[in-house]
Amino acid sequence: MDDFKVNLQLEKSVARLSMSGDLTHLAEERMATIFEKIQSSGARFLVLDFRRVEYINSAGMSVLITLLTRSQKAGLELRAFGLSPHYQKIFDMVGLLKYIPHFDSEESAFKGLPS
Amino acid sequence: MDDFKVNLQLEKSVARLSMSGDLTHLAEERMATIFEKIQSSGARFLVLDFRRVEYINSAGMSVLITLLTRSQKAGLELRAFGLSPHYQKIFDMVGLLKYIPHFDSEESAFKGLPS
Amino acid sequence: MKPMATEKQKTPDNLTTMTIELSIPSAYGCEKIAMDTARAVARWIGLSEERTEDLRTAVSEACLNAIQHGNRLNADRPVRLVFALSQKKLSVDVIDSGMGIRRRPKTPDLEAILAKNVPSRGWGLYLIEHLVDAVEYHRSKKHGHVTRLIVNLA
Amino acid sequence: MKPMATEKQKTPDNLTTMTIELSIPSAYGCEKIAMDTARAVARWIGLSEERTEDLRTAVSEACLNAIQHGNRLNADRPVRLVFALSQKKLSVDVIDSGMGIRRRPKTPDLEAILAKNVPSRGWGLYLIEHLVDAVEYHRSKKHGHVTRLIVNLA
Ligand SMILES: Nc1ncnc2c1ncn2[C@@H]1O[C@H](COP(=O)(O)OP(=O)(O)O)[C@@H](O)[C@H]1O
Ligand SMILES: Nc1ncnc2c1ncn2[C@@H]1O[C@H](COP(=O)(O)OP(=O)(O)O)[C@@H](O)[C@H]1O
Repeated sequence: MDDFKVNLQLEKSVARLSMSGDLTHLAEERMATIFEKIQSSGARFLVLDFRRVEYINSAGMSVLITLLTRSQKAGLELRAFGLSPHYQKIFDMVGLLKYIPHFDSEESAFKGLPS
Repeated sequence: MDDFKVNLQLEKSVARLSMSGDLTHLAEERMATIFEKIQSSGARFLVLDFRRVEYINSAGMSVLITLLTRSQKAGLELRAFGLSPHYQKIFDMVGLLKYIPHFDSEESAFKGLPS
Repeated sequence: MKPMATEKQKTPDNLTTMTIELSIPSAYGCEKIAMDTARAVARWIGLSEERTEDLRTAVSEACLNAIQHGNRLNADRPVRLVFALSQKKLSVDVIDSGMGIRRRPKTPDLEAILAKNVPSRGWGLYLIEHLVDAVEYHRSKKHGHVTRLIVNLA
Repeated sequence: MKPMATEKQKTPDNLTTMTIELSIPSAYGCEKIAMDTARAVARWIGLSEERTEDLRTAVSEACLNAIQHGNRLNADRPVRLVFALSQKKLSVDVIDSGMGIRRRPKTPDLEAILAKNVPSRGWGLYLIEHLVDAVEYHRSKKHGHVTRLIVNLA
């Protein structure tokens, strides 16, 4: 098992969440806690770095959808980069890409955001 | 199954043998044929490129040892690069590294050879 | 090397098949062992990288359902997988000792989840059914519940 | 996640074990499926990359011997692998239905091969025995010939 880990960086109104390991039901608590931190920081943008996430299962997708629901309520705009082509396809199938646009690179994901 | 493939480049007295796929008993014939080509070219050095070989089993090692025996008889000097740390360790255990020194890079493998 | 040349068994339609079997404990995380075995089988028969990834995810989700809903994380009940390869298709049976799917839940709908703030779940069957060519559900006294994933070849 | 918390079985020394089983056809190439399953098991229990690679090669060579010498490439005889995990060790049984090793060949010697121009072979057992912590050979009427690879943990 590759334990799920998160690293949060806050700068101006941009939160950058780098994840690593397996995104499964085991990520739920960690993601809830980190979301509270993001929210109380007053961030307006949340950029998800998936480069070091190799496995996402349906329970992990639900964790992300919960994050999305909360982000929408909080008026946070989501972006992502670093998903493998396979998970990009799955996110597209499920409809997630509409709400969490995926960028081809780290650079393009942060383009236009306050820095 | 990843079919075994070889690519031979001859320049001056240096033969460069790039292999890819699985190095198993299935490589035997191909390696015998290619050795004849190398020998009749009059090459004096044979550099083995292992970068695209991901699997070598004991039968594949025997194929290499046969290549080594023939090379010694023909007065060919062998060099290698691109082996994974695991196969470097195995080649070392078996004693092959003494006869086929392994270099850290393509560049260093060709250093000092006629070019 | 042609896999066809080996383990022979007559099938109803007179095709040669060969099988690979795997058994894993009913514990979260073990589905990854099944995924890696599935990848090895898929590569061995020369499936494309994209279809290999699709199969891996379908296998993972079928195993997770077998572990959670079928065997209820019961340590004494392994999940069994049978990979059967014929010239026409690869089928993967994921077998648990539960009662099978009793009520088929509705297809999940992201818009609804977001709008109504209901919990997100039920993506497992959705993924399974969208990532392979066909899915069958069987139940037998002897074998328990079988989720059969089918990938058509050539 | 601790794998210990799942499939429970009393062992003679009262340890908790869990098992993963795999069965592959006796065909060259199928050992790669066993290698990938072995890697998944090794990663799951947190073995280092180096020891994982060592185990993979030992599993590959044990399977090749079982396929070639044990089952003589006979399509109707699968090679079975049992990965058994306790707190102290991971053991991998590679089981064929042959008669086992009758005459243990001498350890191969590269210098001698090169000097005398004899054919190079016999590296399989050499690798197996140098890459894991212990190797046992068993034979039983019921199960056939077992090559047991043992990796000590902690
Ligand atoms: N192998 C199985 N055995 C019993 N019930 C199952 C099995 N697979 C799926 N189900 C049922 O179908 C439902 C939907 O499964 P799924 O789409 O994977 O979503 P989730 O697991 O999140 O509920 C499950 O909640 C369960 O009731
Ligand atoms: N599973 C097995 N069943 C029967 N004989 C075996 C088995 N494994 C090894 N042997 C015997 O031991 C010998 C040495 O095996 P190995 O070191 O792998 O080299 P090779 O396979 O190249 O002969 C084989 O030639 C065979 O006679």
